[in-house]
Amino acid sequence: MTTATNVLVSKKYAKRSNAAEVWHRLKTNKGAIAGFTIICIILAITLYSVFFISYEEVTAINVQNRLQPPSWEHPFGTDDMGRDLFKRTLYGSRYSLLIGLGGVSISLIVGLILGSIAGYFGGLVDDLIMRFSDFLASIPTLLLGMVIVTVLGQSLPNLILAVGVTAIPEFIRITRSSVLVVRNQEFVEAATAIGMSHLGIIFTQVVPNGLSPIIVTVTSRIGAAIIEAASLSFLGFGIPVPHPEWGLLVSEGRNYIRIAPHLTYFPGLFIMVTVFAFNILGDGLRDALDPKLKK
Amino acid sequence: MGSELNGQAAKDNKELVLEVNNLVVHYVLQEETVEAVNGISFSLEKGKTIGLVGETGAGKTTTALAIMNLVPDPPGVIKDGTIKVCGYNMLELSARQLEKIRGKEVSMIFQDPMTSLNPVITVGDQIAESIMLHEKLTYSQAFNRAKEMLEMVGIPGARATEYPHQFSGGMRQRVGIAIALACNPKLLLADEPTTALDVTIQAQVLDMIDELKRELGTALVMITHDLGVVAKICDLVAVMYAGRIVEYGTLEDVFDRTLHPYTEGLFNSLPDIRNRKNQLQPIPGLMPDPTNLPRGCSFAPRCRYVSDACREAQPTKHQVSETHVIYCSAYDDSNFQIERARGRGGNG
Amino acid sequence: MLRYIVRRLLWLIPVIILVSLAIYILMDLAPGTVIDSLITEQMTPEDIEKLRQEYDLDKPVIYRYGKYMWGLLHGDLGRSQVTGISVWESFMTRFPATLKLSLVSVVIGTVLAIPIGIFAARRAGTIWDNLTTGFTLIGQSMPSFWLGLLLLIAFAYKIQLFPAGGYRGPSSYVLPAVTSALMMTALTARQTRSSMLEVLRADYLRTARAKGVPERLVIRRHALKNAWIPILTTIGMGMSRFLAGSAVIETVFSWPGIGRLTVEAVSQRDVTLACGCVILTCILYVIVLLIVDLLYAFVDPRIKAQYASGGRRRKVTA
Amino acid sequence: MAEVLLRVRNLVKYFKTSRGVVHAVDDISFDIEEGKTLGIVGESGCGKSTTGRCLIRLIEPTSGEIIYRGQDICKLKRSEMKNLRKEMQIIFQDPYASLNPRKTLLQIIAEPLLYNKIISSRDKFAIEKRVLELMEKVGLAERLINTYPHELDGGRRQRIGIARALAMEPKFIVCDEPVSALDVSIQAQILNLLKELQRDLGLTYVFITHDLSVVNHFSDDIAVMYLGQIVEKAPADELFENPLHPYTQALLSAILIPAVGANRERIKLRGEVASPIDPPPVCRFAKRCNYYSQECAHGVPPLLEITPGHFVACHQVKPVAPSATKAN
Repeated sequence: MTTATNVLVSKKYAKRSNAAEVWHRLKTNKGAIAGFTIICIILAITLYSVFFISYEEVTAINVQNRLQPPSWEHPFGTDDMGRDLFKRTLYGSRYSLLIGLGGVSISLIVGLILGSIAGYFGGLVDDLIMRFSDFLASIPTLLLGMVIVTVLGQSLPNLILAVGVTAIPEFIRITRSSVLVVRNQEFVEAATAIGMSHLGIIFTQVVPNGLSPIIVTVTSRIGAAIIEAASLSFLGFGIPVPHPEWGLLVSEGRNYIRIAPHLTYFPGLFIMVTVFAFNILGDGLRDALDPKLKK
Repeated sequence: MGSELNGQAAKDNKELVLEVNNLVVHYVLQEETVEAVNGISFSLEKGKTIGLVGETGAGKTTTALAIMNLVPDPPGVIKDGTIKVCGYNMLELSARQLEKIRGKEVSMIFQDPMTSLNPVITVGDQIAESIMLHEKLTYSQAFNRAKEMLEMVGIPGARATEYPHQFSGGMRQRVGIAIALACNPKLLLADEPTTALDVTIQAQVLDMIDELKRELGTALVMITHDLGVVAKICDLVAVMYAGRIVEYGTLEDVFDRTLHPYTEGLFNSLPDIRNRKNQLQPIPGLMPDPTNLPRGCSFAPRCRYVSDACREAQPTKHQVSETHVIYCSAYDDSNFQIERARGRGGNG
Repeated sequence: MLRYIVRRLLWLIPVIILVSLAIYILMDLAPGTVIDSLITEQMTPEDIEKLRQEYDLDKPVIYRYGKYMWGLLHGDLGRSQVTGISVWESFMTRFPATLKLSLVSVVIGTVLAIPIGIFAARRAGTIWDNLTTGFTLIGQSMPSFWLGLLLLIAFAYKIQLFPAGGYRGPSSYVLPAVTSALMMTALTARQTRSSMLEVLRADYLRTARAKGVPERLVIRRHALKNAWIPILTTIGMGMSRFLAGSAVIETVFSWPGIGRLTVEAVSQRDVTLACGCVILTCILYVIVLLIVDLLYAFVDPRIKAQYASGGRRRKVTA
Repeated sequence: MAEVLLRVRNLVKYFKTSRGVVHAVDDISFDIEEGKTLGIVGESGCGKSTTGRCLIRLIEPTSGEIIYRGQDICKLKRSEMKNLRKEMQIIFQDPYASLNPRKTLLQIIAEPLLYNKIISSRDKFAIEKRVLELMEKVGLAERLINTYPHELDGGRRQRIGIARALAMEPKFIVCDEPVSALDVSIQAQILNLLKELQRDLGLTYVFITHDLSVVNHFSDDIAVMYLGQIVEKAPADELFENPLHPYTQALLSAILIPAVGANRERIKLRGEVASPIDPPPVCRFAKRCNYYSQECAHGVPPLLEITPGHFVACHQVKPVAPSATKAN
């Protein structure tokens, strides 16, 4: 064996890595597969709408066509301005995805930084950060969102910001507690014993091991962010009309709920299915990442 | 229903409190089956103590849970065997009948005193609960009995209204003992009751179990990996390896007339406090994978006296004396001796 | 214990100061002012200037905020800049509607959710478990306004069983209560399931069974008592989420509650009313969370001991 | 006589908590000679693990001196300490918690080499060669090189921990209960391995444990700790043959000997270990001591050399004759 030094011994015994193991378990989780598939379909719809549906097409008014029920020509019917609801709904998927991903990115980045600082260093820094987080958490989320949008003006970036800010305390808390759990493990002490610095420990020991609960929170939080943004839009604190954001579409449909209920059905259904997909994927991820299930 | 149970009990031998016959317990998981207990038999008379000795994965705890018929199902499956506690066939009783026997005829002390008590119920209530269930007393009567039980295990009765988190580990284990002994059971199963405790506390708790057992005439199954504990309180010893009993006999049989190579290996692994220069002779290798046990003797891969026959077939049973039984094919050769026996100078 | 409550209530003071500061100044800086909606075509620039002076708009923000805080210090939340009615009075006339609705839905939600959660946990991995998990996941994925509208279409328009909105008589409670109770049920049932699953693995249940405790009591007395903490957390969270999100359901069902009041105040740039509403809602929110924390002490003696020793609130991860 | 490798003087570690100051380690002093093993025994909460961690500055001591080869490591800067860490290592108790679950055996053992730039991370072959060498030394099969800790049993994990500690060729190793989580037969394997390594590499150990028969077997000198203080310290033979402190006597009498009829009458102690929070300035063992007298309420007894090499901290060390064990 020792003669053939041109081949790494570790190659000879190569096997599935940790990430591959999680992927393997994820693949066998029906819920996660379903969620993942739906998300892919929604992504495909979004890409299609970006290339093939123009903004003019979904905002142009055509009064003769107003409030038609679903038909072959207009699968979801038309709205009060005679615009095709099917195209408007497809076009709207980009907002929800952008808000979901963008909002969570904001809360994730801020929460990850503040939470890991609080958890790793403890003491006064921890106290200060947690007081800030407590303060932010004592303001009801929707109210905070409303105020942020009102102050900064109604637009997509501001809506993303509003949704992102409201979830920051949750991410601070989750990051902090998972960092705390990892920090007190003996293998972190072992890293100190070989002379590793704080930064080295954070990046090679703490972060990789504390990531699971954060990944799970990210996934399910995307769903919550989409709902929150839709609710803000529904209340009139979202993206201004005539952008076909889903919450806004439901809100518009509400005015014709007696004569044209289809205006309410479809955009709401899209919100639900999208959120459901992220939630079910989050559930699957939690099972796949659960170390208790490891042998 | 009570009379029906009594009738069944009366028919059986009164002396034997516990009879385990050819017990087989497996844990059937999705991808594999853990063969935890593979056909063990032993019995225990009233007032006696048997030590089930073995290392992690020997199947000791599973055996105890099977005696209570508490093996978690799924994944646990009792594949074969009979278990009689005070004449009751534990594996055939209905759930309601079992509830009447558990805590009354047979009870159990668990290993970890930190997790085995309910954190949100006062210790007095936890003791009183089993008294109320089995003795048909009112709550206040039962609670007074609970206080007496606490006094008996050396805790002031006034602390009955406190919660487990207010007690230290040793005290909690005493509470666990009080719960187990509350209804004066005929059989007590103790699953490593002192492993989680400090040396001096361990000695206190063992002394107490020993005293109470004598006082109440309870038969005791002491599950442990510590041969010192066995030497202190057991009358009989069953050495377990990979779900089987490999050597069985009185304390003197197993400790002073050791015959099985595994038992010998255990003794050789222990530092001798009376001779600190003594070199340890560990058993080489590891416990076999319980999902993939070898065809022949499970100890064969680690045994220094192994022969081809050991690898092929299950070990044969040798009844050495009235009380002493070993399962080892090496003794098919009547001249065979392990080193420990040679050391004793006992020429065969 | 009392010290703990007092400390938690004192925490409200910095929250109120910071919240009012943030909201008052931010809303003030936002484009548009309250008088925009009062200005008519006929008004001369002098009239407008007079109006501005009346509302102190000619002075710096800090002046207005100081004046507001001065009032707040004396327990005066000021008057609505639009209607002129005192903020406290506007809030309190609307508050009972919200309170009643949230209590009804919390009660319905809890009563339904806990048995469902236990049912699913005890049959973990079976088809029943999957079905309930599916139901709760869908419940969590539905925007409440959409669910409300669907119920409206079905039960108020298609079959006219319940009124489409308003706040008159018991039948008007049904649809809004069902909507929020469904959300609450989904959330709580899921939490109950996972905390029961956690508890069902516990060693002390084995001890209880070894004592001969009947299975039904093992669940009710030994398991559920320990599962309460996370369940309570969720109920508290549901309650506060309801307060926070009440605006949505109140809008759908034209329910005259505090949520809608706040929305109206914010859209009309009624800084005083909006600020007052947000502060009062925050206080409610903090009180709900405090009540939940106090309930913990009831079900768990360990937490009680922690409060008594002046320890910080245990962080319970939901 | 061998040279003193590590000299500890008046080591103190206090932890502040909401309920008061925990006196985890309270003014202890001892020397360790090169190539020898000092055993530290005591029950849970006596501060033995904290002491072990202070020795290599995993925990910053509150005060005191830890002099390693003539320099006080408590005064070293971070960068200087980093160099010294190559010489001072630790083996942990829990073979499950002390290995990063997301790294393979290769990565775990290579980590100290790469981090301290002993081998360049680009030289894959050199790394692997060194890792395989270490694996062989501690008895791990080559085929395990890519396994994760959770795939292995406790004994093998403990071997990984030892290999990691050995990677930088240390001179001094703190063994914090390295065998207490292991089965008897595996425990003996690991103890023999540690002894072999000591012989081959000339290592100096601090061996922390609660198991008296293990410490007796393994150590040259033994220090007995009670509530943050050393109550008795002596060569192993001397301590076991002639224990002088009442606590040591009680501890030794509680050992269960695995032989028929070998278990003597146990010295019974009253009550349980007191709280280490703000203890009063008297003998910490006084409340449980069978030889308690007025004298014991006056100050903490100093650790005095009674006979050459045998240190005891007890106000009444003279009245306690060895025969007292039987008299009880």
